Amino acid sequence: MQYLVDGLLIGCVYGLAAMGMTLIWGVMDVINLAHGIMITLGSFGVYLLATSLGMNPYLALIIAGAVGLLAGMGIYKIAIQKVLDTSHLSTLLATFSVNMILLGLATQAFSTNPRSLDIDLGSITIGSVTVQVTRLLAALVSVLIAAGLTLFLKRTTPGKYIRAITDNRAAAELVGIPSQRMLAFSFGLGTLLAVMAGGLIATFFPFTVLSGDAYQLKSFVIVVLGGLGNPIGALLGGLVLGVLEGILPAFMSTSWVPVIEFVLFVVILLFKPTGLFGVKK
Amino acid sequence: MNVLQVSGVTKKFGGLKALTNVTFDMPEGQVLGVIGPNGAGKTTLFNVINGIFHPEEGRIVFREQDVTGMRPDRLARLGLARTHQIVRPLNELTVRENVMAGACFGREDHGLKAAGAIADEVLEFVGLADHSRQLASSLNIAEKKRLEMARALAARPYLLLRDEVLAGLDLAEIAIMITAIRQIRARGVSIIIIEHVMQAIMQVSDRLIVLDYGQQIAEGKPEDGMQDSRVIEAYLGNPELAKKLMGSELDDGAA
Amino acid sequence: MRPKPLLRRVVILLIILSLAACSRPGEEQQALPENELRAVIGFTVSKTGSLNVESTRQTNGLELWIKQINEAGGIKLKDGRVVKFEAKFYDDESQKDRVQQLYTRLAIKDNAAFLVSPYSSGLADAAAVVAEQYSKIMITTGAASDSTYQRGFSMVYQVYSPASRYLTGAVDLLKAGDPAARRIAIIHENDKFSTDVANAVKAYAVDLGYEVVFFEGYDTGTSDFAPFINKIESSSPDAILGGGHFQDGTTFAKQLYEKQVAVKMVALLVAPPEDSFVEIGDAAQGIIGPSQWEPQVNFTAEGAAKQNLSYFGPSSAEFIAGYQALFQEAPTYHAAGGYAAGLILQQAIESTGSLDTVQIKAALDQMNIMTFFGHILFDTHPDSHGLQVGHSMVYIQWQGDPSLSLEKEVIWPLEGATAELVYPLR
Amino acid sequence: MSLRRAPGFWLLLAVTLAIGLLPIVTGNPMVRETLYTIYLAIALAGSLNIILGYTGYISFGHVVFFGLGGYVGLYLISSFNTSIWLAILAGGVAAGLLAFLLGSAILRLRGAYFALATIGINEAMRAFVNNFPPFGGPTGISLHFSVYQPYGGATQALWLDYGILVALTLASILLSYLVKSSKFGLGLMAIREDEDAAEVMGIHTTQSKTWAYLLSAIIPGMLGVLYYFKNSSIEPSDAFNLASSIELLVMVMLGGSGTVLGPVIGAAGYEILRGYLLLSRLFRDIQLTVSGLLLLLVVLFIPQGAVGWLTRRYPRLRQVII
Repeated sequence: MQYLVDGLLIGCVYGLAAMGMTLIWGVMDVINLAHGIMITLGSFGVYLLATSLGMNPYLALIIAGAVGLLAGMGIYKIAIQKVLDTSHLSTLLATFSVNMILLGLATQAFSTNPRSLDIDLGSITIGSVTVQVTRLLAALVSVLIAAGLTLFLKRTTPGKYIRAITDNRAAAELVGIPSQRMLAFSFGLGTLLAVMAGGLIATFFPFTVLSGDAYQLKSFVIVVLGGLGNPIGALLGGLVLGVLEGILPAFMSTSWVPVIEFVLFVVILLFKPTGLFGVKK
Repeated sequence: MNVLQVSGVTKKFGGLKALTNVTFDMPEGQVLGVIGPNGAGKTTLFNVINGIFHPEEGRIVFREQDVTGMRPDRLARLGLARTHQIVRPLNELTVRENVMAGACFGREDHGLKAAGAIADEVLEFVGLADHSRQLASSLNIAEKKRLEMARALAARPYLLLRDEVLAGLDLAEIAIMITAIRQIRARGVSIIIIEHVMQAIMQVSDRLIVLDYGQQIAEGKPEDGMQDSRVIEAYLGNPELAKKLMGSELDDGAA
Repeated sequence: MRPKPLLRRVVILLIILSLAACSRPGEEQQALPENELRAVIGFTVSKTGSLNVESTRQTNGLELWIKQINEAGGIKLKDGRVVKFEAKFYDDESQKDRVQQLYTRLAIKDNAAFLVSPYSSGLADAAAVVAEQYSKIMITTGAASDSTYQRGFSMVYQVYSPASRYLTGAVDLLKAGDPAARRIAIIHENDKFSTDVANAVKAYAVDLGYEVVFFEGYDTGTSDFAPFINKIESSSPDAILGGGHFQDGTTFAKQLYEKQVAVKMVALLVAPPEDSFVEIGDAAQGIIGPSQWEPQVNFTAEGAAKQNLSYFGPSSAEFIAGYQALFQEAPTYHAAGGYAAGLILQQAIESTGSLDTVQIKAALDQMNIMTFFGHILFDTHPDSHGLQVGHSMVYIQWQGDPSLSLEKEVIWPLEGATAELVYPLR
Repeated sequence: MSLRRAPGFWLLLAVTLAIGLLPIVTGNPMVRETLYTIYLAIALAGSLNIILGYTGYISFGHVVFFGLGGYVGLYLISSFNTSIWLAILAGGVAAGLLAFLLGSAILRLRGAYFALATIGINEAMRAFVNNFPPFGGPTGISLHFSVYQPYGGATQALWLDYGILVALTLASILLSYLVKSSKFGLGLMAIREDEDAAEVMGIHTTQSKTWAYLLSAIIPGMLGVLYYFKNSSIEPSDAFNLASSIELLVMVMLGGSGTVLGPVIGAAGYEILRGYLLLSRLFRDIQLTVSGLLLLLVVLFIPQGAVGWLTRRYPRLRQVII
């Protein structure tokens, strides 16, 4: 039971991290290879705000998110917009170059030694399950953000614009949707989600400049698991992965878990590219 | 010998019946016109014949061989070539390479050198010889259509499926195309044509099939096919309007 | 569309410029007084990549030794010339791809007199091949795994205690602290060094009659240890031994504390001896860690004399003061290891009075000295040549009241201990 | 464009051979080591180009063949003491087999999905090898120094290793040219341009793609054996390193994918640049950022790569440059 709860909690945060990627991938068919470094910068952002300004980390999360949004739009304008409609190779390498640049700067600024936000809110024990408050909070915030995102996409006009562009950009442009601005906004949104996920992760895991890559790989698996371009799918995919990582070690040695994870990833890609929860082509 | 026999072919997409019980035979060397309003299932028929879609019911026999459910590339190697309604040139390859590809992988499976010779000859035939070194992407729409035809011809097919090659061409280009079709036929290649340009299809086809909502509503010589009221109704919608128009049109004698 | 081609031309120009610039990386040469010799010590450091922290500290230790030896006027050789030292290093990006290329460059172009290994066993293996091939003596520090010395190299000498003796002391500690304890859980990161340590301590513990109730590896870069800890907990061990490198060690310790796992002793690799380990707060209390060297441990001339060993080099206090002055932070065992590598070369050169590789190699083979870093003795048996058999590990434990401040106390070996073992840890 | 009348190709082959023999003639190991990384990159990029440049399939995790070849080769050498030649062959066959088995499955996917599937395979292989005892699990395989004896000691062995590498690089350029100028190559390029139209034209797409994937895997498998034999040890995180796989993509892109000359120039240019940035005092600390910046400039302004840009700018060159 303890395994299950641990899996679910961490699954929410993984889901949030993947949500940013699935949004960008769904809307503009771009696989964001700079997703990992954005998560890491999110962690560092919250870390710096919390330690140097003594700000409450969860408040710092919002500021970091806002900065992430603007940064994301900036990155889109500089690196992505020009190559958006060219080959997959160009968009992949454009995001990879952003990853190299940010990683180089981050290593220079923070070096690779680990940092950890020492937030000790204790833990709650319900029945046989002891749960860390920081993890519980992180999971709740993730679910909140996921819900917020879904509402945003469903209810608000920019949200509808984004969904329209996701379905058929040419048609959306025909009916007068300012696609370039919306694309920049959705890339910014994707970055915001990545940064916030990074911030949440910082509240209970130590992290270094390089820890982003592991989360990026996990996000790939989750995006495919949850169905491309489907934020709720990403959250559910995150839960599935979290539970898997929680349960599997009980049956086999922990080092076999990544093998299962990636084999599953390839199998789903092959047989159900729309993912377990479907949507989009 | 019949080059193609389509019997009882039905194709369903989920609930939608795209084709219902389409049956016709096609003797060798014949030019068969397929007409019908948009969405009647013409292109779907082509996609079923050349193996892209597999019919739920019915059989397709190509030169006495049952090819139902065969993959498009194997059909192409048996001598069935096709052009697409929306042109699909190989953009980053030169015009000559495009046609060479057709020759290489068509019925006669030529080596590169032989394919090059065939390509030059076919390009001459369709009048694209001077563009042969250019990239396919640099051609205009009419030239791209001719490129598609050249690519299909280079494969030396027994049966050529032409999907709206004349759409969007002006009268002069249509005339050229009609003579080209006649010359192809003279070489013993059977052709099935889908067109909306009525006078062209009338002049060229030996026989006509009319499709509407996936059903075969008429078959026969081009002249008598046109009179059949169901054909007109299929094209023009409700019968009364058809009658009124029919009345005025016949007086003017416009074909 | 005027601007576009212009922009493109600028970009091409930029690339060609940077390519051309690489044809003449300037090397400036200082003038040398006539009877002075400058010996180059070559190595690579991980400026980027995961090993950046430990590798930089190791370089600091070596550079401190070079600065001190040069300021003291270098070493007088038998032939009257005086040799001073210069460090020459490149960034290996914590990756093996370029290690061999860079070490060949050090051996040939920079004509390094002696080589020092990069940080981590994997990279040291790749560098050892080059050292052996150009018969350059290489002192390895920060490369603990035993396998490097079982591969027939003759020019490679290890400063660190090998992986196989990293955690054995912890088992002795457990035996001394709680003879009743029987159940041990062993965990390790899935990498060369940690797996060597885990296998060695498992064999050692089984010999002493302990029951190894849990033995498993975890993927490098794991950050969520919850499932792993749940499994350990279900095997209800008395003690947990093992670990990996710094980041996973700290994460594991923090989550072990969060999940309030009932265990009496925890000994983790690499992480606990680091001063920043205490950042995880209460979770650090009672955690034991093996270390190659600690400031509190002081091996003295008297102690050396008792074991009829000659003491060489500065005392611990002098080393710490020197390091503190230059780098404004207390030295860790990586820094001490870097300094010790220099010290070993110094002793060999002084005793032979020459830079000749054969003589230096002979000196190293029968070197048996005590230094601030500990006892230095190399195994000369052909199939484990260069293995460090003299130096023994030092074990520290974070003790004290977590709400106030935790102190790093040396608890093993007993003759160097500054405090009693706290058992059980909380 | 048959073999005899292709001046561009013979010129490229001659130049690569000449530069390759330079260190052997001068006997300078330092030049050999620098050229080693460059020629390894050229051979790998040339092979990747067959599936990436000609067929348009973005093989992200192409390093999996390099790593698997290395592991199989070193396993044979360390356990059965086989000769380097047999090990290289085995490495190539193993990589080819993996490509063939996987090919038929993942080649059904297109575009980004295929790219992700190759990442998945690379990571799955790394995790598997990490738990596979015969391959030494996390500690990997390390060779005893005496393994170089039959080749006349380490120095000779490394020269032999380099010689084989130059030969394999030339082979990869030859293979790349043969594929591009063959009917099979034309079919691949048709698949790249429009796979559905290619199928309708009569190209057996699955078979051609699988063959292209296989051809693009064999040489990397062999190169893996060479590289890890020289390093005398191999570890999982090292052998299946995704970052170096993405670097291969960058090289092909930099040079110009879909051409024979492109990957050669791209690989050489990239390695020289990285080598320079690593060693120069000025850029040493921020070399990662500078490489990233240069890559971004290339992706934005010269997407068709150096060769593509040249042939667009000077169409007359198209006959000469292949």
